[in-house]
Amino acid sequence: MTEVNLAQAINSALDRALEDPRVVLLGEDIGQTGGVFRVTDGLMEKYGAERVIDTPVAESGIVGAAFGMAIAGLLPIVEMQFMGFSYPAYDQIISHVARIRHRSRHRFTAPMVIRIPYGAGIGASEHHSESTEAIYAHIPGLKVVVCSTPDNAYGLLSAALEDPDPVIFLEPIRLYRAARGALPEDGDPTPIGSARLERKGSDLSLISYGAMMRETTAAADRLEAEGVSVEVIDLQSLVPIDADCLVASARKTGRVVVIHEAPSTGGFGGEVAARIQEQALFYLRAPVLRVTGWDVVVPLRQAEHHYLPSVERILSAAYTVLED
Amino acid sequence: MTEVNLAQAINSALDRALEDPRVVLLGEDIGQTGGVFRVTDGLMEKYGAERVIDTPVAESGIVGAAFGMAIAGLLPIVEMQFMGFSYPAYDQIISHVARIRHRSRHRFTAPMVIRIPYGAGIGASEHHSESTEAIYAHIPGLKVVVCSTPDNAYGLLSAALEDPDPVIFLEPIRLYRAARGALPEDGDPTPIGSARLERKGSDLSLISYGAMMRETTAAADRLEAEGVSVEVIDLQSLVPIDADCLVASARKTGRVVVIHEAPSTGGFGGEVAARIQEQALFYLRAPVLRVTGWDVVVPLRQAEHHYLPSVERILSAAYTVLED
Amino acid sequence: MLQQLACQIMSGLLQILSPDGRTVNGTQPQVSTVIRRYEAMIESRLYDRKASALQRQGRLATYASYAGQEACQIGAVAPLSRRDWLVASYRDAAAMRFFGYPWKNLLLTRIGDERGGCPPEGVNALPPSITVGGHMIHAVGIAWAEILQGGDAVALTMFGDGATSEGDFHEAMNFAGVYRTPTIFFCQNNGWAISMPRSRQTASPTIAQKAEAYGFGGVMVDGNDVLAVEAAVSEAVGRARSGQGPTLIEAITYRMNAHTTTDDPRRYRDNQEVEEWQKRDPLERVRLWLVDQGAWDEARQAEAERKATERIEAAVQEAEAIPPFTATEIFDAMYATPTGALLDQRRRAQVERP
Amino acid sequence: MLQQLACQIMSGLLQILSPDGRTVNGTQPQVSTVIRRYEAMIESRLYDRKASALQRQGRLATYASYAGQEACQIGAVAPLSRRDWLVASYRDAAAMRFFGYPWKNLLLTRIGDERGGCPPEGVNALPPSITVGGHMIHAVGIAWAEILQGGDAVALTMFGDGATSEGDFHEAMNFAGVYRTPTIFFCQNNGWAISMPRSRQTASPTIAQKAEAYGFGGVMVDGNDVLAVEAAVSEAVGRARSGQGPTLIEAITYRMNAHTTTDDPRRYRDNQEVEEWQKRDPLERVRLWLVDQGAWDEARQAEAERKATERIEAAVQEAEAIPPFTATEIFDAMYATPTGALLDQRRRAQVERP
Ligand SMILES: Cc1ncc(C[n+]2csc(CCOP(=O)(O)OP(=O)(O)O)c2C)c(N)n1
Ligand SMILES: Cc1ncc(C[n+]2csc(CCOP(=O)(O)OP(=O)(O)O)c2C)c(N)n1
Ligand SMILES: [Mg+2]
Ligand SMILES: [Mg+2]
Repeated sequence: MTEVNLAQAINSALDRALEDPRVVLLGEDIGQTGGVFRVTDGLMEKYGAERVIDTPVAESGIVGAAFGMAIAGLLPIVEMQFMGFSYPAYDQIISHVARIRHRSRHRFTAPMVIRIPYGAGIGASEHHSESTEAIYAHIPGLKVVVCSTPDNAYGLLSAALEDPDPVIFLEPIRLYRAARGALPEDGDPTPIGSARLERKGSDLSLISYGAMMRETTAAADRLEAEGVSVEVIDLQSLVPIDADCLVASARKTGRVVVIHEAPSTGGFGGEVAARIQEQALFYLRAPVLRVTGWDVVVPLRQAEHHYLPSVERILSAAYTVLED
Repeated sequence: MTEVNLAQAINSALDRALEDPRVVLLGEDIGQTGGVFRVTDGLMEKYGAERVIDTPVAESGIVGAAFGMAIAGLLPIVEMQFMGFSYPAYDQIISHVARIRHRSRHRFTAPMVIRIPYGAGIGASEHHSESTEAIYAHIPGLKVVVCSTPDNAYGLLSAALEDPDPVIFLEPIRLYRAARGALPEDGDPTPIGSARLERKGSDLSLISYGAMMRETTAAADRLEAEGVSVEVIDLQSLVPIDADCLVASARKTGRVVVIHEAPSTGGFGGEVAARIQEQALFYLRAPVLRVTGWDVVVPLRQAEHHYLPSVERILSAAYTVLED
Repeated sequence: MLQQLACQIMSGLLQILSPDGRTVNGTQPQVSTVIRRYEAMIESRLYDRKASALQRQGRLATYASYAGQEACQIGAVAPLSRRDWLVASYRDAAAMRFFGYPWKNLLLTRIGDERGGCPPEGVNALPPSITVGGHMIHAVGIAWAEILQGGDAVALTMFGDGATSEGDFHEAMNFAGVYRTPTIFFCQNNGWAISMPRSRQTASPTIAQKAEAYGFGGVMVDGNDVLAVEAAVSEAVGRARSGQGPTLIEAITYRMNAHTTTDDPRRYRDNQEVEEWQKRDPLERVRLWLVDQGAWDEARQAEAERKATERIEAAVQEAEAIPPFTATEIFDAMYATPTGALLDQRRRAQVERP
Repeated sequence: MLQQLACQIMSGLLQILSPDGRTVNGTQPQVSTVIRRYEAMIESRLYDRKASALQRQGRLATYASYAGQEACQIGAVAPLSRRDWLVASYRDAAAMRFFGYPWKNLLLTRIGDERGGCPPEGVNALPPSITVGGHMIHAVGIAWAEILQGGDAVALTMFGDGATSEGDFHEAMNFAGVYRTPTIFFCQNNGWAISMPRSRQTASPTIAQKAEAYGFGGVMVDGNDVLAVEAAVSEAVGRARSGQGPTLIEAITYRMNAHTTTDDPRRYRDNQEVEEWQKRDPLERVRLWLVDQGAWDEARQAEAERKATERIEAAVQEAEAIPPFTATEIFDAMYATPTGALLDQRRRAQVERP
């Protein structure tokens, strides 16, 4: 069992995917340089420039062209260089990728994967630290998954490729090198739509996804050391959401904190909190609290740490709900 | 006191706005034809083609050019022809319009109004019935308001124009002709950030905005006839939200239904429900329920009525929460 | 013929049949082919009238008339074979029909039923694009996939003069140029984008010349001349099929009616302009030529109209016979398998709206 | 001079100073002006080295070197006056500085402090654009506002060869053409967009010619020749100011270093190419010419470098002396007045992170 990091896990999944001749990769600088994060490193050499395609700087064009390819029977995997550069492609994604099945009543479909590196924490320039998963999770017709470990990165990407519908695949930049672990033994896909019970507990549920799983588990460790039994859930899949898992956990512990790095207002945490109170209100012994990025543009390097939810902020919310 | 419809109210507000020489209008077909909904009717004739500007079909260009104008001291009011055609401009809105104040620490600002006709109910073609306010409400730096009556349309648009920050101004297509009423007597702005208490009540709170205010008040009428005392809140402003008003109402009635026509998952109703349970959990006698459009693309004319929340669906949710 | 064509293209607008029904430059078209094109144009014109009438009766939602553009529509798709792809717009019903997309489906979309977007298997045409500009790149991706899969099919995309202002037009053209995809960009420059005249849509003298910015060729053709359109597209298809990459074709034509049934063109254009274009009717010149060849007369005209009307009426009946979706059917095509949330909502839709 | 200029533009690449420091076509530049340009280029080169060094020391986040492009940067803004506008990109620090945007601010942005984006009043330059392509249309809007407000200022926007592929480039160019805004589109074609060579970015032979698709003119200029760049921009500014509309300028240059400090160019380009361009260094040819004129020597060089270094060091000290934002200051510039939600969050930020 060799340990790999998150970027390598994704690289392995892409490598395996390319064994299927229908698979093509498209993106800015993914070929010759192997991507700005080296996630596609070596793939162009191995599979050729016709299948690992360096494109002009044109996100709408990349997604639109990939959509056409998918219509014509290929299985494109698109890389948006950063989430902040995915917005020019938003129209293609919402108006076409997400809808062609509906528009044609299953006659035409566009199974494809749109990989988007997201999130803050590396002191990057403006637009390089976005976490706008909410704008994708709100679009009917898409599935939206977020990886957090080499294992689920490999598993979710494999599942996304097998999925007959388009999948937005979010990759936490902050974990590309930092998250290390083994690949799934059997190379099996991780079912889209199922959350991962990171650990079981009975006093408190911490629900998160992506890069914030680090702070979340660190907070859980601290709480456990203080004798609190913490359940930690890694959503993995925002759409479809594993409502059963969330609701069961909330009913069991009665105390829930949701953690994500996107701004609070209109963030996906609102959806999680709303669902939990809908289905577990009378089990709740405290309000479902959200620990999130603030409602501001992610600050640049010097103040970025003020933005990202810290272990302390999670703990502070945990203590609040535990008090009630 | 003359009665006008919603489109006329907006037309009046624009007319008054244009008295300020800094104001320019930009959009597709807003000049010569007065807009596809005639909202800008007569304004080009009155103020000239240099100030009421028919543009090429290029939404990103329209918003980007207006942004430049705002930087240079003009006060642009942009019309997106339909919400479904605003997505090509999403990058300009999120990456530039919403952020220039932050990026420059107040040195440069882009006060402007982006008018977007939204919503279903007129049996239009695909992309003409969108209600994706959630993707705008999640962007720090924007304000997002939704009108529902001639009075608040005039008042909110006037306030949006006075606002030193960019405002997304949503206009329910379905009400352009259907909503009738008087203009505000004094022509005063309606403060952005304050909800409108449509009616007071003590048993149940119905919270909505925009076109769904019609079904919401109709449902309230029915409930009142059955002896239920219903509080009806028209949010008016999604960002900033009038949390005090919502929370006070929830604490008073303990039973809340939120209504909007956008799909449920990731919709703004999640934010409202999350906030209410955060601040009023122990007052709630039933879960905050959401009555929304389904998580599907708005169907075309033949099945559109299956999509939009009906009075019956609101009633059904109301009965559910009243039972608890 | 190709040689001759190229030379005419160089000298400006390609025309084969003049408005008074004479062939230009001594071309000798095949009568039987011209009859087939003409019959298709007749059927198209009648469908357009029918659809407009249905809309006035409230039986369609909105409708976008293509009257005046029939030569573009038939000429553009005539050179395509079944394995090729058509990626067209809301105003291209005649082209889509001629390519094999049934009237029934086109009607359904306009009636307001998503099943319109589901043509029979084997018809490689995407549902008509409602957004302006976004679909052109799809024809690039499809054509590109064709290269990668070793096929020789081409993709033709149809759009208007207004659509060339969208950023997506640029990105599509640029990708096609860089990857030399077998894509034909067919622009119907009908003079107007709703109320915006072509002259204010872009400052470039022609749309055709925009192709040069992407490293490939553009041609201008008389869009009211079905033979010229077909010739220009044929050549472009030939180039695309033989690996010579994309072509932009600008067909100069005119929208005779309102933009859609909700538009009032009197607000922005002179009736005189419309009358001028009346004289360049795309059907009339073909009829004149055929009559001149002794290949057409009033009886044949009546017969063609009768047959076309029958087909159209049958399609209307078929389309209108389809019962609208039930409250639960609207959930069935978002994903291959509905998500849990959708199943839940579908159940609620049944309960809450009995 | 203009006449002569135009004729060179027609014949291809505009050049005034050859790489070996000789003027072409008998132009006689003014020595004092050339010295000012050269001194600015020296300072720019030194800043670039300093910033790269600071980045290696971890004192800047990332940095985008413009070494090799100094002639573009200085030449592009030299013709602008204070009332004009500059809308530039992440690689244009030298241009911005020469236009009046302090080194301190440029450093702050790279250190990772939003206050970098707040230049002194009177400096009409937007903070450098980080997204590729989106900012060009801002220069169109600004210039348009100028017309509407009766002024005669122009707006110059700087971008790379890669940026021309974005849809926003197209929309900006099209708006500028249609409304004849006084906008100068200044493209630094430095051969690469990260790892993508210019030849695969677009299939058009030149970028300059793309202007024709929008109804205005484009010119190509030797981007390593500060005098040629300045001449081309001067002419474009003159045209813009006198109501003759926009111009696209393609300056052929080369990025000598990595794309940014996180990039490794060895992955995609030959060192030989870099060496070739070394011979066309934009500073060297100016120095040679000045020496030839008897207007420059080693002492003056040393003095210029010393002064520049002083200014740069002072800016570094100033920038680094600014304490980072506190946990609450990050809330203060989202709106003119913070919303209730922000006030609430600001309070929590104080409490939860003591
Ligand atoms: C992205 C987008 N923006 C705006 C619209 C609204 N709209 C529909 S048709 C049209 C004009 C298009 O003109 P043109 O491309 O010339 O085609 P024509 O209608 O003349 O056939 C506009 C602006 C749209 N459908 N999509
Ligand atoms: C919208 C957008 N897409 C992608 C990127 C990532 N990116 C940064 S620079 C760059 C290449 C730009 O090349 P070019 O325009 O030639 O400018 P240069 O860096 O060579 O100066 C890319 C793709 C971005 N910043 N913005
Ligand atoms: Mg048109
Ligand atoms: Mg470049």
